[in-house]
Amino acid sequence: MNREFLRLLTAVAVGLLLLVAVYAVLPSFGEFPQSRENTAVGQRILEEAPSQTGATNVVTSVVWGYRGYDTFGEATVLFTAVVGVLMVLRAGGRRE
Amino acid sequence: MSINYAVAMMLVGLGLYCLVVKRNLIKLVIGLSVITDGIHLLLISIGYRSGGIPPIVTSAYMDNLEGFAARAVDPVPQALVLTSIVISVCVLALALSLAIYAYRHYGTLDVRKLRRLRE
Amino acid sequence: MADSVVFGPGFWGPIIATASMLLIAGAGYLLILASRRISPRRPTSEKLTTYACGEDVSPSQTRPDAEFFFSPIRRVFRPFYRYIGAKHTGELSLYVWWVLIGALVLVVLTAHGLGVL
Amino acid sequence: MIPHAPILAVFLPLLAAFVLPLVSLLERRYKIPLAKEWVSAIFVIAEVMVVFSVFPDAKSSVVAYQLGGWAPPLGIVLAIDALSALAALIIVTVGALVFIYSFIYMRRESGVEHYYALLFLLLGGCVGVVFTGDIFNFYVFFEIMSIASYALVAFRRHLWGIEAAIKYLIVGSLGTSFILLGIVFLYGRFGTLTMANIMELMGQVAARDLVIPLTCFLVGIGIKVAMVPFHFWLPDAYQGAPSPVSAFFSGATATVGVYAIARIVYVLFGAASVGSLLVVLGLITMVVGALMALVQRDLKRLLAYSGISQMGYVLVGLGLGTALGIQGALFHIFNNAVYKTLLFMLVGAVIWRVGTSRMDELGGLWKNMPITAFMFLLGSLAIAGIPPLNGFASKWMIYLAGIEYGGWGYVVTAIALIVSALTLAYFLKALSSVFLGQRPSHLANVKEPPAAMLLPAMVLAVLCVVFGVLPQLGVDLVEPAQRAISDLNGYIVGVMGG
Repeated sequence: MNREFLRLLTAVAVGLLLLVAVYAVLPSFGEFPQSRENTAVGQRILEEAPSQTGATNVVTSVVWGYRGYDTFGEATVLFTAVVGVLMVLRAGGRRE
Repeated sequence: MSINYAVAMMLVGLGLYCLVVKRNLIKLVIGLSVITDGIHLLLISIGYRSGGIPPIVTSAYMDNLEGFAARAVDPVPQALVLTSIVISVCVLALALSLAIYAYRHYGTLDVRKLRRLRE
Repeated sequence: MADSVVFGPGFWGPIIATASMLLIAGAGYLLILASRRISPRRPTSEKLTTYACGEDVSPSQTRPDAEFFFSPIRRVFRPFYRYIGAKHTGELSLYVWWVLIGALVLVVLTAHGLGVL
Repeated sequence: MIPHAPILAVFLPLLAAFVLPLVSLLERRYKIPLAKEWVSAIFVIAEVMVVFSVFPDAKSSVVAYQLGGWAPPLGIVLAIDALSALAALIIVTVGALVFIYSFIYMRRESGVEHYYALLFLLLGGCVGVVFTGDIFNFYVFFEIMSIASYALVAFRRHLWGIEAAIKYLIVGSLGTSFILLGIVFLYGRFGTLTMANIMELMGQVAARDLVIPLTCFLVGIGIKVAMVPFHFWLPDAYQGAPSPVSAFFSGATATVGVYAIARIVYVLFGAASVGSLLVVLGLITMVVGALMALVQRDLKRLLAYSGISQMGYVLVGLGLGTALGIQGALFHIFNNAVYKTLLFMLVGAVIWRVGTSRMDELGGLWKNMPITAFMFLLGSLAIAGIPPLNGFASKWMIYLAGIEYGGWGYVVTAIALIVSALTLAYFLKALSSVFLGQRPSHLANVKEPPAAMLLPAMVLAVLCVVFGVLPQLGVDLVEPAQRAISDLNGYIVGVMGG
């Protein structure tokens, strides 16, 4: 019981620390585009994406355009997990 | 001051609590996914602009792209969260498939019994 | 402050050092060979068995026991093994807990390093 | 440089991973012998050539490759400076040798196509991490690397493999979550994800606001390099994984971890003042690793703890922060990759022939496996820092860096020397209990492993000697990387332009 309480306390401490940090470090909620007016990447993408990519959905143009490489990475992660799961659940053991 | 950030970090703290205190492997996996969900919520919240609209150019804004850019919320975190969700699902799938084997070998999902490797 | 270490100049450059080490090892080996050549060899069956204080020692006992050999080191570091070595129990939630404790410690150390505390 | 080499270096291993299951299908259908092995070999050789072709270009300037033609702050950019190139060089060299080794080692297993595919994904993930110039992309490739590692640890699916994989997965995912949190903090603060852009803006932020983000990164990466309060998963994972995988982990994945520390702490945050923290952690890591290694009964576990201990040297060298210290650390991570991979390959050879790595069940094998025994002796002496082998050269640089630092630096050097002696002690123990002494009767027929398995180990053994006798080669290799770490402005200009 005592040990569990200690662990609980540690988790709470880390959580509280993060809570304080979030309010101290990040700009407050609803303040996009942050302190850097017009130079934040999100704002620039909002301005340029409709004309540069021609997509009406800006998120799509980010996912498939500006950050397409991330999407490629994401597909690879999925592939990795599929191979991993197939490997773990494969039939048979050693061939010998 | 909004509670979005607070709730996000509470989710992270809850997940951490789950990881250190719970014994069941499935619960640990749930704890992990709660942590990532908290982080996703935080990420999405960062991109919010007061009174913002979704970053989709609807017909009302077709001719008013400046107005759109001045009102829409940040699209980048949304894209990042999409990617990150897939990643967390992948970890989840692998963890659960390992849990199946752990159950087969040890006959239990209690992580305190999983301690054959120690010297 | 030196910009970069330079191995090589002077008499004790790595190549000369290596060569002399090999040379001396070779000379030592030659000495052993020579002593074997010169010395009289009178093996008796008694000499070929392993014995200590006149009693035979069984072959299984002649194996070097590393555990025993290093016991002085373990005795010196006994507090370490009692308080830290014993924490390596293989229990998962303990691992995670240590991660969290490490995170808390790191916050303090990082803050100190960045000059905040 | 081969055209488009930066993206090719990431893409080739991933392509290989996509192709291999198909090849294995064809292999089974049309009964082509060794198709998987040949295809893997071709891809690995191509990968090595591509990465080696990047190296000369990246040595002098930053190679920036814009993906999809989107300029840096908007799109993703691959940024390869000398540090990335050095890390990639180590990774692909270790990777190629591990592949050659695996061709024989894994012959008896089922599901080898999964194994090769995952190893390729691991390789691709490692190269992706070291080449990227975008902080979120860093996370994505870090996850590819991590997920592939979790799966590979579980490859055998025996009791140990599964248990180790579960522990590694939970702790590792917690670590990557911390990294993601750090990235969220950075994005929220700076509104950009390109590392060079963040570096430009770093000066505008009070140090107070950087504490938590930097800590998040340090925890996440610390779990990967297994610095001390985060090291618990590592011995389990190395013991549970098949030997070639352990070899890859200790050579390549550890290198990625050190690269990440250098990149994030020194380059991205420009926080050289955190160095003293790294020195303290490094010293603790060094001592704990060595003392734990001393009491292990399993050979692979002993090697795993010694890997933790060696990582301590690297952290100390990096933390001292002088030119000499950083060069020593980078040289040491190179040497560590060489001899740790070598030792794991040799232990793998013993396991492959004998079937166990428990030290009390082994003994007297030097008559049966003289070449293996000799190379193991060479590797042990190298890791213990005995001249004229490579471990001595890099440790010597770290000792000198400590002395040059003055004050507390003397204490650092003294502790490093003591740990070096302990390293020699536990490797002598390993050596004596595996290769010397009485041979158990059931091991009388053990033979030397096949030549194709010893060949990659021999290459590494030769490297051990070459870089020991000619340490200037190593210094020349790492010097550009050390200059890249200290030249923040060059990195920013190289990526963002003008």
